[in-house]
Amino acid sequence: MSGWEIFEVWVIAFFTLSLFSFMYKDNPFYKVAEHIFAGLSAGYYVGLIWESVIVQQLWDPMMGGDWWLVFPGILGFLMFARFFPKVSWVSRTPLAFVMGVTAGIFIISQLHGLVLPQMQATMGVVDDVNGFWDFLLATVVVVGVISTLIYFYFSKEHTGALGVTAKVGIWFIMISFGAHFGYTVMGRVSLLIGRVQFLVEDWVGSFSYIF
Amino acid sequence: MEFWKRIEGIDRRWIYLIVGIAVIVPFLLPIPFPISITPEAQMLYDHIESLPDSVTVMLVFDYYPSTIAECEPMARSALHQFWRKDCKIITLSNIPLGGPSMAETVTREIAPEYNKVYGEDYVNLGYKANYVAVLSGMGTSIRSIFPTDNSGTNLDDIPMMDSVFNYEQVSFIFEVADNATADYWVSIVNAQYGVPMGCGTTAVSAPKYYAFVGSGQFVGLLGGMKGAAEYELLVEKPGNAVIGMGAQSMVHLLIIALVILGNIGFFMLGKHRRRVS
Amino acid sequence: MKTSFPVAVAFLTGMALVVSFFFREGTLVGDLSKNLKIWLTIVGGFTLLLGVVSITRVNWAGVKRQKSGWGYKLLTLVSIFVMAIPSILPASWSPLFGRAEGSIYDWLFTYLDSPMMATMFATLAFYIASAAYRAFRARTVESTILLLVATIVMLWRVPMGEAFLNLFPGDLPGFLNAFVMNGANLAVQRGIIIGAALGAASMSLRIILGIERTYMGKG
Amino acid sequence: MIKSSDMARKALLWAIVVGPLFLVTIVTAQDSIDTSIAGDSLASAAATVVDSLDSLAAEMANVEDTAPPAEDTTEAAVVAESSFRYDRINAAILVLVFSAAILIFTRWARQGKELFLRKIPGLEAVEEAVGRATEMGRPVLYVPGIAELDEIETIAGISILGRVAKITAQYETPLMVPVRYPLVLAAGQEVVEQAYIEMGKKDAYDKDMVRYVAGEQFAFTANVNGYMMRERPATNIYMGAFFAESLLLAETGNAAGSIQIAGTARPEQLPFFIAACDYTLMGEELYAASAYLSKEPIMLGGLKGQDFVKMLIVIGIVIGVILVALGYGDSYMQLFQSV
Repeated sequence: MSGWEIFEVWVIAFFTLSLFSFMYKDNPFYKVAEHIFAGLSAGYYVGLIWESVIVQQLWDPMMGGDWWLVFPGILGFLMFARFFPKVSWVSRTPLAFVMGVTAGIFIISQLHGLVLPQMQATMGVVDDVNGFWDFLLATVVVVGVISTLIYFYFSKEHTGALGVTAKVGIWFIMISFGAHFGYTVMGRVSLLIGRVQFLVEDWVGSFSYIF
Repeated sequence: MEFWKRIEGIDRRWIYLIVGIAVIVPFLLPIPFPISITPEAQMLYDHIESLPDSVTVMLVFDYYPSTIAECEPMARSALHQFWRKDCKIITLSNIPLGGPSMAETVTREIAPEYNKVYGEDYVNLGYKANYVAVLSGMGTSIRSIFPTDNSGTNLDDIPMMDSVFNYEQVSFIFEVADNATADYWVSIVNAQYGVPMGCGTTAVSAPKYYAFVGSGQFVGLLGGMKGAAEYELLVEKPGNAVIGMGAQSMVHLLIIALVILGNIGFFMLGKHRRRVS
Repeated sequence: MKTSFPVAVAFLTGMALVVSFFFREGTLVGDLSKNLKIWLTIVGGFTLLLGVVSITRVNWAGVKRQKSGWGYKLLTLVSIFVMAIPSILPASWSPLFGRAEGSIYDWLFTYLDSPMMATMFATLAFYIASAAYRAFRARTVESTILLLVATIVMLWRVPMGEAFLNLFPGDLPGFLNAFVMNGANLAVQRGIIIGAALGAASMSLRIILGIERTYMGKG
Repeated sequence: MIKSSDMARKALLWAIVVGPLFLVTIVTAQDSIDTSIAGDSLASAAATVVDSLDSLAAEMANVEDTAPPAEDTTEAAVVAESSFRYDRINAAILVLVFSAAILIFTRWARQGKELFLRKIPGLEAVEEAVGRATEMGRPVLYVPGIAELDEIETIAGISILGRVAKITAQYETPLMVPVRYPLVLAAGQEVVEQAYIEMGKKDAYDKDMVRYVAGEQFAFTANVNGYMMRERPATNIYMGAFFAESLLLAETGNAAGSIQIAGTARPEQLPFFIAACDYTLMGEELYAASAYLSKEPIMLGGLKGQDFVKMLIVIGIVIGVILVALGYGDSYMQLFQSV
């Protein structure tokens, strides 16, 4: 390990431990890390957008003859009108453009890309039923989908048959959330393992070079 | 009673300390355990195996550096499997923070093992803002969205891209994601362009994506570090995910113990009779 | 003018995309969406920059007025500039500029930014343990179901726990995979996906038609 | 007068329901006559109801191709027909039915028709919790999620914020709204200012109530957590899109002794909010909440329209399951094929 590499490992270790220290109590180390963290991530966007959007997608093609890209460029600039109270309303136009295009993509992608196939797949489970267990599974899926949809039905009070279905729905939902919780625990622990792997192997490992 | 009251009111920092110990100990005293393969991981592996050799595939790095522990082993294993089959790999990312550079690091590290050359066997397109536009735009033309690769080389100057224009030339997409971008790969790319897809995701998102495996929109699924460990075993390249399983076991058991302890206290103190709304 | 023009823009662009979905590529209408999507990446890029300007202004105001803790705010400002300025200078001037490997930008990202992100995620493991102990109580039928399933899934997803589950008669892990993950969980996710898709589509529709204007501040 | 227009509404609704069902019947019936077309029944369905579809296609083509009429109209029509994607007609129908339902209900709501929404448990808690903050003389922390403004949950979060700001304005309780995106900042500021003006408390409004904190997820979280431990707000409200930071926020808030109310549509985060918060709105309840609290016709109408389509989907699934179980479902399932 070179001196520089040891320095790098210690930088990472310093910020890792500073952030962990918050669990004991708020302290100046944590505050330093927190504020540097906020600044760096803001600065990150500048470099990223500069190169991948402004240079590659706007400037270069425009120089290459796609002059009409000047329009989205101007639209983008108008966003900054936000910061000048008198003309801040101007920024609504680029915003509306972003919202309009996104909304257009969304309507289609949600209804066509999600609703239709998920409906089809729900009916499909009944198709390949082969034996008792398949039948049971298909029942679970169909009842689960319908009762979940009913649980989120707001137009009627949940009483009578609707209430029973909604009750079944909330049980199903809790099973699913339980599974989610289990999986999430797994994920977070994995990330902790990643950090500990670093601290134990790299950081503690670097001690032998120094001491 | 007094005991349970004290247990109940314990400072949370003691719990943090116990967790810390539980995660460090297995690194010092490793305990090996057999890892079984879930059908979803097997399906993903089998589908990739069944692809014709040397087709073009996409490997998408849609995860932040913060979830490297879970996601990177998946991307690595996928590279091994793809390159053993001589596939041409397009990597890209919808993650502004770190996605492109992680793709760069991982591919460059594994490429020499299979004698793969940048530009001929793999290309890194990098990142563009607004994933919705990126995903659907590539359906018409990859070049309209990514005129150059990550380092600024024109796509027309990259030999591998000579015959690749849009999703029609892509045989398979492997999405490694730690966020909702995977939803849009399904609802836009798979639904509108019909490219078969597999997904590796964090344990947090995995339960949600079972719905997409069931509907055939994903050919298979890797969930979290366990999924990554399974895939590592399938491609016979055990790595960090397999190693981490020991600590994983310890902390899971600890948390289960805490849940049980907490609930015993809850009932001993008779709090369950006061229904909290 | 101040609102009706933006509303018209949202309407036209949104409608163009919806309609073009139903036309083949290569036709006038079919290709309209392609161009609009390129425009979107450009305009979208600018909105990200807005945030940077905003955070700079907020922190600068704090430093100027020397409000308590202004030293930390100064730290934020310095971090922004140290990260941003070298990244937009041409790499041909110095290998430290630009965004390639070896640049200041890349170094700060690799050795400060990403470890900090990973650490924040990792602290969640501690918080989960504490939440599991204090908050996960079998208060009602619903929370009991949640608890039981969570515990069993946690056991199942690690080799040690799986070995334990296999001690019981019947194929418990197989059952979990088939009926919990691919059964109940899949069904609920499907229900939620459909419901949420309707919600998102409805909001999108109202944005296109100019009924929903929260995004312009008209709440 | 009112009665006859009511009838017209009912008729329109029925047309929406019966239309697609009619199509389904035709397809299924035709399939039983000629089994060879089963695989391609969608195209044949389109052929069967060719009149209606053609007019629809022409209509859709006309919406965009406003230029051609001056030229040769027949040629324009031919181009429009061949370039229209008939294979996506099912999506077109879904989009039309959906849009119609939302619009009709919104219209009814605007006309002042009484639209019923069931009570959402825990929603009253919002008002109570803000009241508690006032009593304690401590601030209310409101986080409208960490997603951009183009996320529907964020919009719901912002519109609930408008409601909460009215209450804090009324009692002059300090309000803190940290945001992660500049567009959310702009929208949030306008909504809060509007609320303070409406309550006649313009002087109490401070632009810094809504503030941009950081663009990165965890930098944002670290900052908000720091705020919670230092200022100890009495009430924390989280409404919008949340990701991994959900538990970080909720646990820290819990440690700071705040009352917490959360709402998000992200299923993967809900277990944590349920565990660590006092009240949680799940999934679509978040959207319903913003409609419920605001009582605005556009929100109510949208929600009712969604509910209506949701019922159609349930019915559609039930019919499908029955048909498939009886072995007649192939062509029905084809109706839902997305290409």
